[in-house]
Amino acid sequence: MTGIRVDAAVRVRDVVLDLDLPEGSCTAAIGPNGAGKSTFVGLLSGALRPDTGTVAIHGRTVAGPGGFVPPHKRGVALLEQRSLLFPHLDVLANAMFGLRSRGVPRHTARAEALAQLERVGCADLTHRRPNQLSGGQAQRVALARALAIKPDVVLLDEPMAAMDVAAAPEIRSLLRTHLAGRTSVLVTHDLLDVLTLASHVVVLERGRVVEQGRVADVLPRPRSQFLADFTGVNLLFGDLVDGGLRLADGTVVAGLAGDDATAGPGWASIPANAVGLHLADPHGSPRNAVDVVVRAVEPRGPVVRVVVDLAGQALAADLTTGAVAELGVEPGLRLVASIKATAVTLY
Amino acid sequence: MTGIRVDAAVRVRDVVLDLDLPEGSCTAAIGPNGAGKSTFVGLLSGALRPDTGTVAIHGRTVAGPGGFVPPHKRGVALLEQRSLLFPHLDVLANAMFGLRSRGVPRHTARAEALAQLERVGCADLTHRRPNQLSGGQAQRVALARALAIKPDVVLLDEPMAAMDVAAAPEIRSLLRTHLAGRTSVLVTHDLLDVLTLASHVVVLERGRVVEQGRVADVLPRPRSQFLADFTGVNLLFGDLVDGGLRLADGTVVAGLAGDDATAGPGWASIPANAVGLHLADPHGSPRNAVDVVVRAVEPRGPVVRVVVDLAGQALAADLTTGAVAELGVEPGLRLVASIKATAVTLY
Amino acid sequence: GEEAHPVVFAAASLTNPFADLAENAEVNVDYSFGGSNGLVDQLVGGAPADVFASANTATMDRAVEEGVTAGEPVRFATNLLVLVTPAGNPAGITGLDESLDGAKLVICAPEVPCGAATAALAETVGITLEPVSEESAVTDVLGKVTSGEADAGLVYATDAAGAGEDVETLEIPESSQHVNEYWIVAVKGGDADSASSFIELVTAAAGQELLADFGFGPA
Amino acid sequence: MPRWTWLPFALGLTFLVVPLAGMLARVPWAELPALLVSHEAVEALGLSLLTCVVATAVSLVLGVPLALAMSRMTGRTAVVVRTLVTIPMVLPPVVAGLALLSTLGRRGLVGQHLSAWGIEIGFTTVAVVCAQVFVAMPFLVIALEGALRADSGDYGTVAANLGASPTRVLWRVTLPMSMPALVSGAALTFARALGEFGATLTFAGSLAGTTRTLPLLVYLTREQDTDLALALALVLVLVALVVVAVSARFNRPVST
Amino acid sequence: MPRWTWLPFALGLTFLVVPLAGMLARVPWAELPALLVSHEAVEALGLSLLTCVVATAVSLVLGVPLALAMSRMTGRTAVVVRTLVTIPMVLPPVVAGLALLSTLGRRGLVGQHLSAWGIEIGFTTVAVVCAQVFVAMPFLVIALEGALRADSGDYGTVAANLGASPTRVLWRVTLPMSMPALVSGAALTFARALGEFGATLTFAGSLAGTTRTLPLLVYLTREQDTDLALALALVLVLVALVVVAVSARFNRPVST
Ligand SMILES: Nc1ncnc2c1ncn2[C@@H]1O[C@H](COP(=O)(O)OP(=O)(O)OP(=O)(O)O)[C@@H](O)[C@H]1O
Ligand SMILES: Nc1ncnc2c1ncn2[C@@H]1O[C@H](COP(=O)(O)OP(=O)(O)OP(=O)(O)O)[C@@H](O)[C@H]1O
Ligand code: MOO
Ligand SMILES: [Mg+2]
Ligand SMILES: [Mg+2]
Repeated sequence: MTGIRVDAAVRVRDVVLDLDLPEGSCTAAIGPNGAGKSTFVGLLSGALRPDTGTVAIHGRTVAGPGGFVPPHKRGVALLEQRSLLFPHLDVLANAMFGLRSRGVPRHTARAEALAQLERVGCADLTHRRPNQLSGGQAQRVALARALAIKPDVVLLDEPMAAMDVAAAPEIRSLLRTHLAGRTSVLVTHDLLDVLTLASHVVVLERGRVVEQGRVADVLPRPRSQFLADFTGVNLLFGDLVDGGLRLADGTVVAGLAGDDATAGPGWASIPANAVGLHLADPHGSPRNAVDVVVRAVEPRGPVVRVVVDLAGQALAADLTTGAVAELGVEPGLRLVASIKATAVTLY
Repeated sequence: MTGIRVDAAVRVRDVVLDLDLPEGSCTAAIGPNGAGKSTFVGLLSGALRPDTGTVAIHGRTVAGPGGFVPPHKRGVALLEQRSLLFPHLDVLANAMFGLRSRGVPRHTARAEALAQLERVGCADLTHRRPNQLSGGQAQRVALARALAIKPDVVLLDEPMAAMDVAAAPEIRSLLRTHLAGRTSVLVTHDLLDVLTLASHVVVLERGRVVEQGRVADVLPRPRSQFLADFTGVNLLFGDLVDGGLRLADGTVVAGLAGDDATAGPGWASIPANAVGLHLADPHGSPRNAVDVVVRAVEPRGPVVRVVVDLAGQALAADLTTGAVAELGVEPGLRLVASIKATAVTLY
Repeated sequence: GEEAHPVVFAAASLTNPFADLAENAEVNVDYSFGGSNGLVDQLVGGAPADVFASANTATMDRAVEEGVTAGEPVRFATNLLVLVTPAGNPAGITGLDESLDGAKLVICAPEVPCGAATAALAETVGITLEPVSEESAVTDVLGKVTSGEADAGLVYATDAAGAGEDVETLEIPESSQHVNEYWIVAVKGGDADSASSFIELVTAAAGQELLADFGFGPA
Repeated sequence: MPRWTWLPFALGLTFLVVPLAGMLARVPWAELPALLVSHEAVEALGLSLLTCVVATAVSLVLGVPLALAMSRMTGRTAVVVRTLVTIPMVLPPVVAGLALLSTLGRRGLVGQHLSAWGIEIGFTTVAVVCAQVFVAMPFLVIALEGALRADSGDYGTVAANLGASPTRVLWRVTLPMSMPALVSGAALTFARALGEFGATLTFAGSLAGTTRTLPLLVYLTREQDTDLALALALVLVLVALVVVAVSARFNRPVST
Repeated sequence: MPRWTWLPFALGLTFLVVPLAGMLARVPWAELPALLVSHEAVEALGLSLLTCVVATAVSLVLGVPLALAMSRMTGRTAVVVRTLVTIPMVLPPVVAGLALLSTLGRRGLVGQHLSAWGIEIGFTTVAVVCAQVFVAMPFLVIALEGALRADSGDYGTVAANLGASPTRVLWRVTLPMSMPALVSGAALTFARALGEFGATLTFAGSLAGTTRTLPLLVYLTREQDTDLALALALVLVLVALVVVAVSARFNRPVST
């Protein structure tokens, strides 16, 4: 594999990573705050040196016992949470900076930078200073600056955190164009980014890789609570038995087993909208009916999310406001949860 | 009304605001990048002085011809996009800062700050310096610092932009507890924030207020493209005629008129999933069938969003991948859009 | 009452003899040494002095003119210009003559007393001096010679004596025609008794002898 | 840092450091111990330390507010004030002394009024401190003002929003955050005051125990023996070494 | 800025400014025009300007890399280098001159070797520049180092990621972003060099047209006529005013 290979540790941050990303793929790096996502990006950009281990990009070892390739020789573009536009240069000069650094003649650089600014919707801001921009405007200019250099590898550390909803789809489609076929890493907290931009995903927790692979393989089968929350499904852990998952208290949740499900420790994923709550067992057809206790109630716009306790694990159900009022849901209430077995994936 | 009253202009930013927010309400301020949301917050916090006009908080004029109340005497807490933790103080000292500034004894301040840090999940970071925190951690500590002072008015300028999905719900519910009954302004780009936290909403565009009112009144009836995008519905503009909206080319889109719909210029809002696309008129029952041309195709996770042109206005339809392939959708293709009349709101 | 405790403002070139003078006589004297003209500035500015000793006539005249003196100034010593070279005389200087051609000569600037004397001396000898530097104080001339930076310098005999083995001294016969005069006077507003006792000390035989030991000529 | 910059770096450092070596080479080490315990030297060193500490303290009290106010100024006012503050740094010290004399001296602009009330500053230890403050305070002001200006004031805004009064913002945020500049500015001020000579000599005179600080003693000693003067100057260098080294230890930057 | 700080501000500013007024009060205005066009004054001023411009240029060439390297140093090395660099600022100028003499002088550590090759610096205009660089360069280094340290280096990282080599980062990012400190440091250096007197006198001597800069002329003039010397010093003050005022105009901070 000639994409990105990281097998390195940054001791002071307690981050130890072991990762392979295929060439030409866009990999989303997700995980809780402090998980090590920015650290991972720093190792690739050259801002951080690993204490031990190696980092290789497109077959070239850029950090390791053999030496350290400085950031400006890596062909890597970085866009961070903070836009970090050069305060002494105007917007156009910022966008031209990378091109000029690579020896592109002023005239060409100017034209390309202008085109790039146009594409992020900031063509009318060319002569402003960074301190005269709003947060979102600054971030768009920073994006234009990073993309203008047409880098081999693009690193994006939460680039859209401060962008407005109207702008985000444009920027997202711009990124899709630019990232196509280019090795890239996108740190994000937004599921939509993962689904629309990434082909691969890496899940980090407490400085370690907990899951990695193709989006299509990893996302539907979360093996960590973080990823389940991220994709908005319930995750139950237990023992896989024939056609179901046995929980700690012996309850078996019936579901559909994938090809790779083998007996032993396993998971069940259940979408929140596949869970119904009732005062008594509804005795409907192909469903699970299990006893639960309400833990918390959280309004979520059109629906209300009710989190219940199932054999010590959390299970979320999205109900309408009316249903919640009718049931008189409040923490501590005992209910029966019905779960469509066809909505339960076992693996 | 004794909440927040702003009738003021900041000339250099071309921002002219005229706003009334009721006391005890949480108001979401939304709008595109550069719309003036941070400027609005600055006027309330005291970071900016209006060139003309007045700003009043809870009946007290804090800026205007009569004088200017400095930030520290406003009883207003602010949390910004950047966490701006004091770099020379550790996490605990940062959280204690506001309390100590108000004369709370060290011991009490310490206990309250610790409790507040606990609530944002940062109790284990008390002795770290800000430069040893990840972006999200820093933001949580800043939130704890702002909330610790139990302010009269809370201003939040995109406080959750850099927080992870797992943390955001916690922080959101924490905010709900703290904002309950307290006048607050929340700048956000996230619909979920508006739905779960705000009772009122202000929509800004190009430095002006374009819509304001109760969330329940304003959100279902967007009168600006921004708000329609924000809530994820299609917005069509035309002339209200009996039971429908007549567009520029004479097409009439049938729908349900609200009580306040009167003949004349008006809008129709249509959820993207209420729009079907067909190669020819499907001749089904209670629906509109209109001729459209495909403008753009954008994959969005499980669905594909197809944007079509309807009499010069954009209309988005969410289709499954299979349907898109079957229709052979690509820009320029002529199709017939079917829209359930019951899903069209006229106003 | 209390023992006399004079405060004396004196030209820098008097530093060593005056220090010894007080020590020998076992009297307490507070000295402030500096450039003569600067001392007058200080007296005009209200410096709390009892006695002022100047290293030249012009400065003493100025002090009198400014009205900071009490009584008549007294001449108490003289000084002669000599030629000094660094130890070993590396440039082979023989006197105010052709041996100075091409050598690095340092003298006082004509604006200061020692420089005025130097100019007059050169005229008497009939030589045009081509110095590499015209310093504003004798100390600086001497410094350039002792450090070996200059090949020769014109300084006062007392300076040459003070420098000891760091320099070689060449006397110039004509310099006796251009003696530099030292004057001492009581300061207006100072303690008259202390002043007169110190002036007495300087002008008495023991004082004069001590000054002679340091290379000064007789008043 | 590009690699080629190490050449001028080495040249620059050499140029500044080698003269000290040259100086050390000339110091008469044998006579040094006796010299250092001599009454005169001890007295002058004591006076130097005392006056420099006081002068640094006065410079902090007056200079910090000056720097603060300057950092908030813009346009013409800023230029005028900055220029006025810098002038004492550029005056040859002797001229600075003359300026002080013509102001605070018995016949000076201000001095004549003080004199009428029986206050005479000239030729007292107070005059030494005045001279030192006059020439050294601008160092503090300029060093600090730069740092205060660089801090965009965002943190001050945050602190104010948290309820901190301007005074509290000053003590708890502005000053701690510019601590590196404050410490290095104070060290520079102390060091400049320690080396101050021309203005002191002119304005305060050179009276043992009252106004004869170590640099004045060095100057006086040079009249007799240059090498001995260098030995005394070495004491100055040592004191400066200690002050600067200590200040440098405090001078770790606060990263944001 | 708390309101009470205006009191020490006013006191501080007054203390620095009034002596200049006192000086102006003594200047013999009638004689001034004739004095200013006198051959001596014009020559000294020209020499001062020339040497100060050269000294500032040399200080920039050597001092900027020095400041850069220092700003990247940590721990002990940083303390040692910073301390060494500061010493020339604290030396009384006469001692600085002696140090230079014992190094670059004919018999000095380095000078004796130069002398063997026929190079003698003493009593030349080069010696004046050496003296000025020695005492003034540290001002540039210290002012700049503080600013470089305060910049966290994030922008340098960004520039490097955009493909800028360290040299380009230096010229296009690091230096422009610390332009305020660079300009004010250079102005300080120029001003300090302009006022430099003791080291020049001791090391370079005082010959009209070659080594007698304006401060040396002031000192010399004072031996005859103090008021005339003050008038000449006024010229120094005016030049300094112009330099500092011009630098202050460039010194608008770059806000981030
Ligand atoms: N400069 C630093 N020094 C020491 N520790 C640090 C530093 N920066 C981050 N850390 C720590 O390293 C760990 C990983 O941080 P990192 O910034 O990589 O997290 P992240 O996944 O990017 O988080 P976020 O989503 O909040 O940006 C965290 O525990 C953090 O506290
Ligand atoms: N310091 C400034 N000086 C001049 N103009 C400014 C300044 N800051 C912002 N602006 C301009 O004022 C307008 C409003 O900016 P503001 O920061 O209030 O926008 P915003 O709604 O908060 O945007 P965002 O969502 O990007 O944070 C914009 O046109 C912006 O370019
Ligand atoms: O006043 Mo002096 O002793 O001629 O230098
Ligand atoms: Mg991060
Ligand atoms: Mg904003």
